[in-house]
Amino acid sequence: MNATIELEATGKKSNFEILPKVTPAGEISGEFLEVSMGPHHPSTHGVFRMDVTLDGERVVKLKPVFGYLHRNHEKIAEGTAYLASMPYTDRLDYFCSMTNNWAYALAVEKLAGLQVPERAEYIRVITAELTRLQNHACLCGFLLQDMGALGTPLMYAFREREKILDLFEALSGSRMMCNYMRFGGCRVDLSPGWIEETKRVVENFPRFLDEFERLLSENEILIARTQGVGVLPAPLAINASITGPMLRASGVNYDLRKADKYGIYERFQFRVPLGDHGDVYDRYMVRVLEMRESLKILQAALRDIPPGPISDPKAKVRNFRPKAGEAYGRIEAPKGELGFYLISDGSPNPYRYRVRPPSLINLTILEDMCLGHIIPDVVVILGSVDIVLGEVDR
Amino acid sequence: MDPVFAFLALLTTAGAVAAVSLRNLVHCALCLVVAFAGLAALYLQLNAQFIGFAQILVYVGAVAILIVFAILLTRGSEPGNQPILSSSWQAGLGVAVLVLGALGVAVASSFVRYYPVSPAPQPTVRELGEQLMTNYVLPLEVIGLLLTAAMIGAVIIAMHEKQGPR
Amino acid sequence: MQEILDQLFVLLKAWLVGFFPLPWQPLVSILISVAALILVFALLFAVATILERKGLGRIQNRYGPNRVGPCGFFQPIADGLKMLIKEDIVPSGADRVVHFLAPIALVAPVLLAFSVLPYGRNMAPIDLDAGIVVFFAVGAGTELAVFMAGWSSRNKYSLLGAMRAIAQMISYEVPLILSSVTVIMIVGSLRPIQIVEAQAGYQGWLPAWHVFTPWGLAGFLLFAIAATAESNRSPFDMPEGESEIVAGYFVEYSGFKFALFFMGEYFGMFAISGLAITLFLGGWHAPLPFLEKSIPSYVWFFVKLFGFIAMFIWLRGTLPRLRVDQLMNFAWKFVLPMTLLNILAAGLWRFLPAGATRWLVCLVILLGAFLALGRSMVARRKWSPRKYRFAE
Amino acid sequence: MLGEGIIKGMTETARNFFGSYIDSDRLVTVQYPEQRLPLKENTRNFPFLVHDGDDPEKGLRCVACKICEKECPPQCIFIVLERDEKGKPQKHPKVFDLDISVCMSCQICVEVCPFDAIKMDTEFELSHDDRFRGLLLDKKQLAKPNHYYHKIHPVEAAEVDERLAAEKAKAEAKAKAAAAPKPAAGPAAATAGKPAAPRQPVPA
Amino acid sequence: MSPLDQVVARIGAAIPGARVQILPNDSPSGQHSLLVDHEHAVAVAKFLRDDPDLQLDHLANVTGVDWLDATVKEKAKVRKVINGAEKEVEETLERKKPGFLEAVYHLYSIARNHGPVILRLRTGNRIDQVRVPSLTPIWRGAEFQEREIYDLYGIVFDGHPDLRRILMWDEFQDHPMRKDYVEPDDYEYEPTAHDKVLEKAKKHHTAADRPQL
Repeated sequence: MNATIELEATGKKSNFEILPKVTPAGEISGEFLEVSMGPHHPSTHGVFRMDVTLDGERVVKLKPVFGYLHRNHEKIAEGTAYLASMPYTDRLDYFCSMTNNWAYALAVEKLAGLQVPERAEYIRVITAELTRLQNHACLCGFLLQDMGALGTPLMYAFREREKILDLFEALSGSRMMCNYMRFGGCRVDLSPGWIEETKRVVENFPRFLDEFERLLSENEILIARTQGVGVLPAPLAINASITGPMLRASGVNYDLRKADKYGIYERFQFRVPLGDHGDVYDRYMVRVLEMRESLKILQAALRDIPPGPISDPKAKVRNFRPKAGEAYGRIEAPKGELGFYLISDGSPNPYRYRVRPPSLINLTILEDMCLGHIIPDVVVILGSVDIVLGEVDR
Repeated sequence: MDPVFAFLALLTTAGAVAAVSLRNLVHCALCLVVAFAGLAALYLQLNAQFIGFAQILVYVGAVAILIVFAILLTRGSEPGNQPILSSSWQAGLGVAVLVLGALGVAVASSFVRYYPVSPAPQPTVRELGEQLMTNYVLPLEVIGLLLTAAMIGAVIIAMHEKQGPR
Repeated sequence: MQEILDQLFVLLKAWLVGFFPLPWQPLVSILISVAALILVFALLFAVATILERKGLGRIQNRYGPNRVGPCGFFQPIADGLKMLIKEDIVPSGADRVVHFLAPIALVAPVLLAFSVLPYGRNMAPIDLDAGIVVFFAVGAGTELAVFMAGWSSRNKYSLLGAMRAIAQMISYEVPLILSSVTVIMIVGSLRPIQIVEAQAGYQGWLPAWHVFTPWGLAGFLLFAIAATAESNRSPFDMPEGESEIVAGYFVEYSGFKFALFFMGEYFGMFAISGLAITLFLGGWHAPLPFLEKSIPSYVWFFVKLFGFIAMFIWLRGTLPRLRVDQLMNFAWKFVLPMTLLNILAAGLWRFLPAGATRWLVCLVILLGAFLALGRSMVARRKWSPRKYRFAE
Repeated sequence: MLGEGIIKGMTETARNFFGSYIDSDRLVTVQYPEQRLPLKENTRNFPFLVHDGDDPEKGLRCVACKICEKECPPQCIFIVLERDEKGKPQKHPKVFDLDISVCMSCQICVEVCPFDAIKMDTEFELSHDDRFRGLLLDKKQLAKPNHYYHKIHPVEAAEVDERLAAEKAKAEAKAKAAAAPKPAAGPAAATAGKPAAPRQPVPA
Repeated sequence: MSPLDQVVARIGAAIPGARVQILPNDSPSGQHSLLVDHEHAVAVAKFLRDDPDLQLDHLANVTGVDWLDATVKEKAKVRKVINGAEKEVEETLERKKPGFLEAVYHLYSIARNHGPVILRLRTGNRIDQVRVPSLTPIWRGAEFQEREIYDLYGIVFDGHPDLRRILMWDEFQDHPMRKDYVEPDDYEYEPTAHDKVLEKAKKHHTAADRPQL
């Protein structure tokens, strides 16, 4: 009935010229019901709207509408100094402020040619992987919440997240808005005992993962709700710039930690889980498995972290003026490729500051995944994309 | 006349009248439900428990819902613009009066009137069941077959319609 | 003494009725029963809400409400007060009359359903010959109320929710009735009291409840599944479907009307649990012979009822929601065939001689059907846990 | 078999239900107004001004240099320099307002302050019935003594005191050595970027 | 991956007439970019995506940049007649450099794991010649990002399937990310510590709806 649906079902076409994503209403008979899901809807993860056209309860058209939280983060950043944007990056994806900090710091370091001391690199890896743990745990919880599991998995995830946030608070002073990393290092050194505390949390985390998996991974209802739902074929995923666990659930081996080897990731032994079907279940399971791999990285990093300085002595806090030029730096944030593109004209403020928001770009194919499914599936598919509106709208 | 009976009869009739005279189709359906419920209450008043509750189960629980679904699925719930009474309502009324008169005459002249009223039976569910399974087993099965055939027909119609345009 | 304790409420009622002149006595007797029912179940509703919230809290490793009164047990009072003083909002496009009548039409039939259940020895408010039919008949009435609520709100979500709810209730009414037919077949009566009495006595330690027979166990489980769906409880709560269609058919209700819906749902849950207890779990009979006399019969009924409530809470705390079409598939392709086969098994049980053979025959039929149907449901869609590959 | 996963999940929730009564690792809720968690050393909320001695007016370390006002990302600080009758700057803020409804607790003012004059507070119960005036803190409300700073951030405050003392001694020594009439111009700006200098590295 | 000048040469060989120019980048990142002309942009993009050696299948980032009209000061030696004698004099010339809008595409390859190759498309000016070809037909991932550039910078992408505003509301007039964008000053009145905002806001509010201080 629709080119996109056929494509979704077969997934064979690899060449994606412009697809007629919306069938002209004349092709499908019957009366449509137009429902505006959101901006105030329990499962749109914030103020996000989907204008859904339904044939019965089947989706024939879906337009994501967002921008309700738009505050023109990029404009604000272009009007202030480089460092002053750092706390604003916390507010992009407010679940993962540590990785946001890192991505911005990485881009500025590329722009200004700063070196990061080894200890700071280790701290960055540890905080980023902790962020990944809590983000994936909560995402799985939210996904199941959208499926109607009444918050039980979410509460378990939050219980574990609290422990990680406590670590962040001990480290940076704030639980969510960490504002921890600086160009060429980190802001403060680890407080005494932090490593031991983190080791304890990391040791106990598999207990939570086992519990979570026993609770739901084999659950017939979960399997029925997620397997074969929202299939995203690999060629489309690549072509639509999908990144992160979503891309890997479609079977594409592309993890920036392996591909770019930024930071010190090549020192760690870890594997990248890949899905074969690209449906919601794969996206869920890839995240669960990624958490297990992150634990391996954490264990190694906590074991090997060397003493030393935590900041590049060349880096200045005030009057930081990189040479004119531009740089694009990206990291593997929990939600996908988080990139910062900076153009410097030699002044203390960036001339151009751009965030590449993985949440927004991963929404590109929301309609393609939802067509032909019904409303409950739409909710689940949206949940599996893993969006945070702070980042989508910026 | 028994006041309870009077009340129930009034309720049933009022429901029935409202069902044909209201503008909003869904309201009509709901009034029809009132009429069904009144009928069930009349059965109960006659001590026919099983029939009364079966009336509720089947008519209120199933038929009314069916009607409501039919209304919702076939047309909008907005009230139509055409007048409630058709242009030839006088003729219709005349026919109705004639039929009523004929029936009245027929009943009045029938032999039923001359038989003594037999004592009201007190049917238990068991007796009803036994009657259905012995004396009336053939009609029961025939009705069952008829309903099955109707259902299959309905399914076929629905399926055909769905295949058509796609 | 135990006898008196057991019949305490019966005697109390007789004593109260005795104050009135003879022609008034039937009416007074009914009124007392009605008052007692409403009082008891309203109280039970309050207790169930707080238990549910605390139980769910504990399942989710939280405390649950613990601020109002000792351990938070006065929370329902606070909730009730809040509901009462909240603004009652009727959407501007709504059909005001129907919108107003819908919650009443929901609660009234459920209260009627309470009247036919036997709560203890000699403690059935009305002893009707067709009691079970009454129960299902009034249960069918609630569907209409749901439709009224969903349609009159003039909201797309509530209309979707009402359609879902009605489709679900009708679909699961069939297996609900068919799974209770087995008991009616074996007992040979539609009278709830007679059904409970048929489950009196013990075989050794094992009470003669229907649930302890193969067909009874299967019937009980199927009945429980259908009952969960009938009362819109998780995992079959898609009419409410909070994450999908916001709150389903009562999305536009607030204040006390919302409380009535809430109450109606809980009452429905109690009523259907009561019926399950009557049909399969021996009604007010004690689980062990020596407890039969020492603890009053109505206590047993309510203990079982609380067991049911706990089960509902537990399920709600664990399971995600099914999808609408999967729910229908499950009803028509799994539960319905199972109930039909269960009727066959019950018939065989009735006519085969007592002993190991009829156990074996019934078990083989039911287990075989369960495995075959379950596998066919899963296998057709290739649902299974998966293995994942890793890139180094 | 159908239902296996569901039963597994049910046992898991049952385990959590009972576990929440015995396992303190499961029931992690803190009953807030009665129970409080000890605040972490690094905890930060909104800034305050440190003053030495007992007089919050005279002892203020702030010299109204307006660096924090300039660097503050959401621009929530408002400083007016005090001048005497002749209009000569007094190295003292006349007005120091901080709008905590705008402040985002980023700590950048602390990092850029060369005088260790502004630090992060840990007080978080700041709710107020006036959302405009009540959340605009002035100099009086912001000034807090050094021993309060020691109480909330003991390690950091000790370091700061040590550094300040060292600088003071150095400045005095320099002044003495030079014996020049011109005193050393303020504490050295060398410490600018490191309000919380690296602590002892933790043994890995 | 082969160096950028070789890439340019291969593009030139594969697509005759394509004008591709390397724009150097002085920063330590060393990410130089390619300026592509409008007529061949889609063909060049398709070549970059499909060429077996390049396979730039991952469009990481699309963004806009606003370059204002600028005056570039250049020192040049000019022959002039001064006091009757022709002399060579060094003189600063002010040259007007017209502003333009720019769309920047960052390309990476998942298959071959290299990158980035940066493409730039420039508009003629900032006012009326603001059209560039859309690369959404080549990379679906550009869809939302090009919409965002259209929304925030006002570049019109020819061939984009669904070019609407994305972050701002549909009735919004200006393009807020442009450098010369003037913020509206009709903020909701709220007392802050900042006089500038306060003064601006006061103009738009009568005393009646101002909260009493």
